[in-house]
Amino acid sequence: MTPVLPAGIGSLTFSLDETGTPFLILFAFLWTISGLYAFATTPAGERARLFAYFVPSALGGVTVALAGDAISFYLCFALMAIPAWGLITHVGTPEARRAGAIYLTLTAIGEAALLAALVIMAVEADSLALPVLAEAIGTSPLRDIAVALLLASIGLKIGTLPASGFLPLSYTYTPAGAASALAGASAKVGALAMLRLLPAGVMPEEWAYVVMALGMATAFLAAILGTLTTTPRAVLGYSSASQMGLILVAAGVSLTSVEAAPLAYGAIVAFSLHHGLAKSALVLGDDVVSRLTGSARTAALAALALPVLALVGAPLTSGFVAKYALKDAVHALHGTVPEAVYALLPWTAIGTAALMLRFFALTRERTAETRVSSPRIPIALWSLVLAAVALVVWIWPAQWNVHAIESALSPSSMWTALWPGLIAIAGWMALRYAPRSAQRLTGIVPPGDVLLGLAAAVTAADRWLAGRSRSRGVTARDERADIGHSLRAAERSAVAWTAASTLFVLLVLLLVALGTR
Amino acid sequence: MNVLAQSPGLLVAVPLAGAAISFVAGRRRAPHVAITTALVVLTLAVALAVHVLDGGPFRYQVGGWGAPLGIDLVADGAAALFLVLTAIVGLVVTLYATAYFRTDDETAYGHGLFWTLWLFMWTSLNALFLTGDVFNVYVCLELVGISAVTLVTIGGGAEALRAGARYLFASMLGAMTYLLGVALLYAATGQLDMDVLRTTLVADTTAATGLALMIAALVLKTALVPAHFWLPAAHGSAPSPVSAVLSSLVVKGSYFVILRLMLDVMPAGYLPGVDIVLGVLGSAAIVWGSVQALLQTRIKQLVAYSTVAQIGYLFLVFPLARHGADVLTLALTGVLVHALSHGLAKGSLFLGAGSLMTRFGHDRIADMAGAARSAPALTFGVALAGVTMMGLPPSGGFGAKWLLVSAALASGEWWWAVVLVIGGLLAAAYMFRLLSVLLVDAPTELHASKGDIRTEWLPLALALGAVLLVLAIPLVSDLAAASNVLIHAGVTP
Amino acid sequence: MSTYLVYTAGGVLLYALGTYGLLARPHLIHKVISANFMGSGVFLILIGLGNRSPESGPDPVPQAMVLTGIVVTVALTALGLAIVKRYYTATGLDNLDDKPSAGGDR
Amino acid sequence: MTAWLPMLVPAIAGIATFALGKSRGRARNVVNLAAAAISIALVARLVVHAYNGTVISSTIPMLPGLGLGMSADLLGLLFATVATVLWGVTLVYAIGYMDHATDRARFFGFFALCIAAANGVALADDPLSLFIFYEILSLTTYPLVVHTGTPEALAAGRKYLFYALGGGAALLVGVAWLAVIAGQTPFTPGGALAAVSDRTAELRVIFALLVAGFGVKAALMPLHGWLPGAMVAPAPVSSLLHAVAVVKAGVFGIIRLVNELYGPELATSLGVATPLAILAAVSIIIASVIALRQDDFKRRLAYSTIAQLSYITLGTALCSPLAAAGALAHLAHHAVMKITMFFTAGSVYETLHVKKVSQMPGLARRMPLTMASFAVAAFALAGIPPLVGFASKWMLGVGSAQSGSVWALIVYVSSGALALGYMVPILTSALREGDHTPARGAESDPRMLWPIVTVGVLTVVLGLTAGLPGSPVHWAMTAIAPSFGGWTP
Repeated sequence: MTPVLPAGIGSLTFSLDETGTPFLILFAFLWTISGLYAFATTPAGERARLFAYFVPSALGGVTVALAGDAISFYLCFALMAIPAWGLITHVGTPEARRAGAIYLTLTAIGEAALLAALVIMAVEADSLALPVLAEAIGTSPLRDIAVALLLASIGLKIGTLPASGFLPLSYTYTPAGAASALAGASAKVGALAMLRLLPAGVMPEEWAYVVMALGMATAFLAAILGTLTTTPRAVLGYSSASQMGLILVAAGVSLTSVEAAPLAYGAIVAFSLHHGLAKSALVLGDDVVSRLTGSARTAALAALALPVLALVGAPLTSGFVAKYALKDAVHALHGTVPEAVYALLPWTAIGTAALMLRFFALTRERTAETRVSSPRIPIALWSLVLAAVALVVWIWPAQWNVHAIESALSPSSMWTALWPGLIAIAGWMALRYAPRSAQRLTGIVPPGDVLLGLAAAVTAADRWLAGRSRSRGVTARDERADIGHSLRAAERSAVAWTAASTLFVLLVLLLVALGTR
Repeated sequence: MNVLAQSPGLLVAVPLAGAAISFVAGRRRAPHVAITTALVVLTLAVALAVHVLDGGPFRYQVGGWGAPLGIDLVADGAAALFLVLTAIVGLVVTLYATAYFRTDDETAYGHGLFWTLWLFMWTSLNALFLTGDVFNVYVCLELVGISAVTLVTIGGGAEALRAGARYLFASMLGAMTYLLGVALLYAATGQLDMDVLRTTLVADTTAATGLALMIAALVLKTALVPAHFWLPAAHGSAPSPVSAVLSSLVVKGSYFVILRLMLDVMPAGYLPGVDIVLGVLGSAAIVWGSVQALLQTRIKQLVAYSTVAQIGYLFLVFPLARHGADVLTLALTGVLVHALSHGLAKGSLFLGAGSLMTRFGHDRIADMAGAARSAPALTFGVALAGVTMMGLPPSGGFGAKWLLVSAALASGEWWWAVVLVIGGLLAAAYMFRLLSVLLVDAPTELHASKGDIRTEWLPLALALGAVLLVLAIPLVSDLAAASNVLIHAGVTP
Repeated sequence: MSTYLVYTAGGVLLYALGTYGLLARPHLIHKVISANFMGSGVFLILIGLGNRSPESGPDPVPQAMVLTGIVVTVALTALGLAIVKRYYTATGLDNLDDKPSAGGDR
Repeated sequence: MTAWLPMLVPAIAGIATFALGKSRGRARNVVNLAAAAISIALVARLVVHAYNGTVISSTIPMLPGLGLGMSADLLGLLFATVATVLWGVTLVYAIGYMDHATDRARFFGFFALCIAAANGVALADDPLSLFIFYEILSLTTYPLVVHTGTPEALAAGRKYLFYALGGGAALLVGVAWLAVIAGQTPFTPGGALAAVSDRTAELRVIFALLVAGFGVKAALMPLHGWLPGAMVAPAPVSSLLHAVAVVKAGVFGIIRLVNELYGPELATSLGVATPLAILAAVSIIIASVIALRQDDFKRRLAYSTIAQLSYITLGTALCSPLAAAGALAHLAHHAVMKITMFFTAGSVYETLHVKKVSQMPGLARRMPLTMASFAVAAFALAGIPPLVGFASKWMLGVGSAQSGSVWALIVYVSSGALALGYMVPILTSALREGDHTPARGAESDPRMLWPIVTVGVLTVVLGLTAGLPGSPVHWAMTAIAPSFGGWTP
């Protein structure tokens, strides 16, 4: 049999390689912590239901880093993404259901695109092994369509425009523990897919430029949408989308240049680790804060500053290192677009900073909820994540951060890291004294933005269609009755004696006339 | 072998004798006479078929006189098929009638005459299938007509009398038209014997007019649209065994004469365009009859209109016959199979309809729900008959449809195939309109006690015959090859 | 020859008359008798045929046909009258069109 | 004679069931189960022969110049195996399901006759024989569709007949036409019409007629209208007939038509394959979208069936070896998946009277094994590896890409996405807390439960063993290979 055929269980290969290792560690850590957190904070009666979805999702989410061939990669990808629907709809409110429906739709489309891409790549490579796939597609006539499908799939996973509402929708209604896993780990599978599947340095420059431009646009626009949205969780979702936009910029770099690809890959890994941990810490932190009162609450709010600073990219945080790596990668490209992107990159930090300010403000405003369970275990788990955020930058592979850490201490980079934050704070202050109409702008974006409108349009179209087909059925029945009536009348007059026998005489004459022609 | 050679004469003489004996035997013994007669006739018909299969067509001179003053009988494969069909349906109807016309039912007017009239009609039908002379056709047709009209009115209701009167006048109109045709034909040719006519017929206006009149008259007797006006009322209001015989056999008698005149007696293209007209009218009959059947609310009216439709198929052979020996063979075999399968199935349907009406005490289709529960064999019989009506495999109807469709396609005139297909679908529509009611679950066991094993199983037996006919198609094919039509067309050496 | 034509013309006339009566007259007895007209028309033609070629003597076949035809027609007429009578007894109608019966004035 | 037995044994069982009548239920069950066991053994024997290269066949004369023929080749045996094995499973289920129903003799009698007809379709050696059994299948199914006798069932039955007989009519003309121009044409891998391949115009029309005929049962849009309505039949009927025998007879006809009557080469050169593929692709997408809208459980499954059947049609119409093999494998795979789902639908209805997806909350807790089996089948249907549905979908996808029809690949994966869209809500609805929760773990009648679990397990096992010799995947490739002369998988 040809190697591209699935041989059932025999075709699934799992192995740990250099690319997979950091992701495996990240995923395993986040899914474990999030799972424990969810277990601790979910009422006993609901646990079974939540974990019916959480366990398969976690299983897929962790093993995806080990997947060594197209089919197992697809399996893990799907295993993680599909059950997550149950996590999103867990609370069962109409908003959550709608969010779940949109999530499932987009996930399904993403899965489909991924599968199509994998099939094409497998056919072209005549193999199922992941490294072979990415290499073979580069020289194939179907390269463009395969890469487009891959980018579509990845783009949906990481909330690229116009699906920027995807991530906020997935976090907003999800229970905190599960949301932490989704925020920290789920979207990073998209990053892993970039490393595993996108061919390096074979695409025309235009492709890279479009991808980079899309990434930058997402980074900025998601930040704007995020500052205008309503809940802390939604803000975090848009922040993720914004950050993932930056990862997409790196992916764009890797597509076109063989030289810059290693740098871009480094940036992608760095961003994944940094953002995964920080975002998970923020989601959990938000939940912990809502469980506390008094001084404990203040302390927790203060501790939240750590992941916030990391996301903004403050020196000596993981965010700083990740951004540094990204800049390096973009810098390796030459041309108008890369240079423009390079120039704009620091400005994205303003958006991040604004988002974080908004998040902080919303979290602080949240009223404490009375929970039965003691917050001791959640706090402990959260602390573990915080620790990871603080330490990660010191323990990850040296070649990525030596540079960054050295340069972090220079005044110029200090300044580079600080000015966007300052601008954001200044803007925030300015807004406090802005006219009420401007202030009211905050809160106008529901989590999900255009996706909600799209969903509403689909529902309306569906109703309209259903109504139309119903009314059609009624008229058809009437017409049938009329036809039957007139046919019966026609036969009645055809068999009346005089008419019928005259008809017969006419038939006689016809036959005679024909016969004697 | 000698006895076999006598079978044509016996096929007329035996039922005639039976009719006479049943008349004098009295009401109680008449059924036994009829059953015995039916068994003998069936044996004779089979014997004749075997004889034809062995030695090909043969002539039989009644009383040894010979034509033109004597009466000659002609036995060929096609005639043998119709005779066997008549004998099978006749036997089953006779058995059914013993249950239907109860001897203890003293109130029923004319029931005592049924046996005599029926055997007399059988005699005339057998004679009609065997006669080789166009004037004797007239006599036989009228004898069939007189007994048929009388049988229709035997129940004595106003509706039956009215239908009988219409039937009678239609019959008279046809008879006179036919007789005029014979007169003109004789005036032109001086011949009445079909075999002689076949070899001597030349282009001549008077002869052509005569033949056209004869065909038209036979069309009326066969109830081809638009001359079907008398059929639904007559077949619908007659007692069910009578309806069965009328629908499955009597119309085939006049049709068989058309078949012989058109395809055997007249040389190709003798009445130009008439074959097409017959095909078109056949198509119209298929569509119109089926549509009307679909609109009927009473069961026997539905079955009667189904006959109007099914007759149409028989006429498709004429336009197809112009396309060479291969197509003719397919088409002729097709219509013969169709005549057989329709005869069996329609017999089954009318008998079944009669049983249903007895059980329910009325003939409204809409109120016949629950039949499947209380009379499963009966319903199954109706369903099987329906299958063959629709031409679905595996059934005789399917074989007929297949052969005719093949003939149409092989001739290049594919539109006849379209008509056949539409006819099958319409048949499905009206049959399932009936079946879907019978299959409905309704708590009606009211009249179950009126069920007699004969009235339940005999329709099923006929329907089974119609279905199993598909296995006998090779045999029918052989008999068709032994028909004068194909022999004279040079198909069979 | 001319005798033959006269017979034929008369026969056709009778036949046409009968056809009209059978088709158009509503009263049932009218119809029965009209049918007899038609029959007589045909018999007239057949009788004429018997003498078509006087030199070879009369042709017996048409005569046999006419005799047989008369027998058949008589039987049909008898049956027709019987049915019409029973129909009238059962329904009080003398036509097939559901018109009220004309009663005894015909 | 051996080739006739898989058809004859169920037929005899059916007639015996009628003969036994209403009251002798135990005897009826024994007869039917024994017949199923015997049929399975017979088919297995034929499979062994066919794998060793001996194709047993036999023909009896019927119409002038044409015979009724049966031939036990690998292609047909795959369908026969599916039908026969699942008949056995369904019998057990049906005995449980119909425990309190009326008219059981009629039900089981026609049920067996349907299987006989399906086996006839599977092993028919030529278009005429195939057509005959195809029509018998239409007829024997009707009483099952209207079994309940409700107005709704009768309306559905009417619709079913209208479509089935209409399709049959097209088929009749097509088959007759073919016989007129080519005589008896036994199915031959790679095509049986080489002698008349120059009559292109006629062959195109005949192809269209045959597709119209098979398309009805294959529920190819726009000929699918009967299928959702026919779901009013009792669940075992829906399960076996509308997931296995009837609809598969349609797609099987298309497989025979493309691969063994016209042959992929002729079908491509006549230009008839691509329109068929497009029709199938449109059906896949539209049916899947409609399935999303259905709240009625069985209707949702019905529309899913329509889409999945067109998978098979599309794969066949691509005229590429791997896609064709995938299509054939999917015929078996889909049967296993869909029967699990219909069993579930029947079980939850019979046990709890749940008909709609929106009434399902609590079911997962109430009937955990049933719903777990359903979940496995649902994910298999959506094409999640390593379940059974993925194997054939992957083959179909790879076949599409190999033949250069990336669009077909996109259709397949989109439909997979849509399948997720209509399957996952069922699962989450069942997993929600709801009305049925209190009676925890009260499963249905064991005669219904264990068949469900069996076929559920089968969806996993067949998926895991897809690479082994004798699996449907392997079998399908072996059976299809001769049609693409020289192709070795």
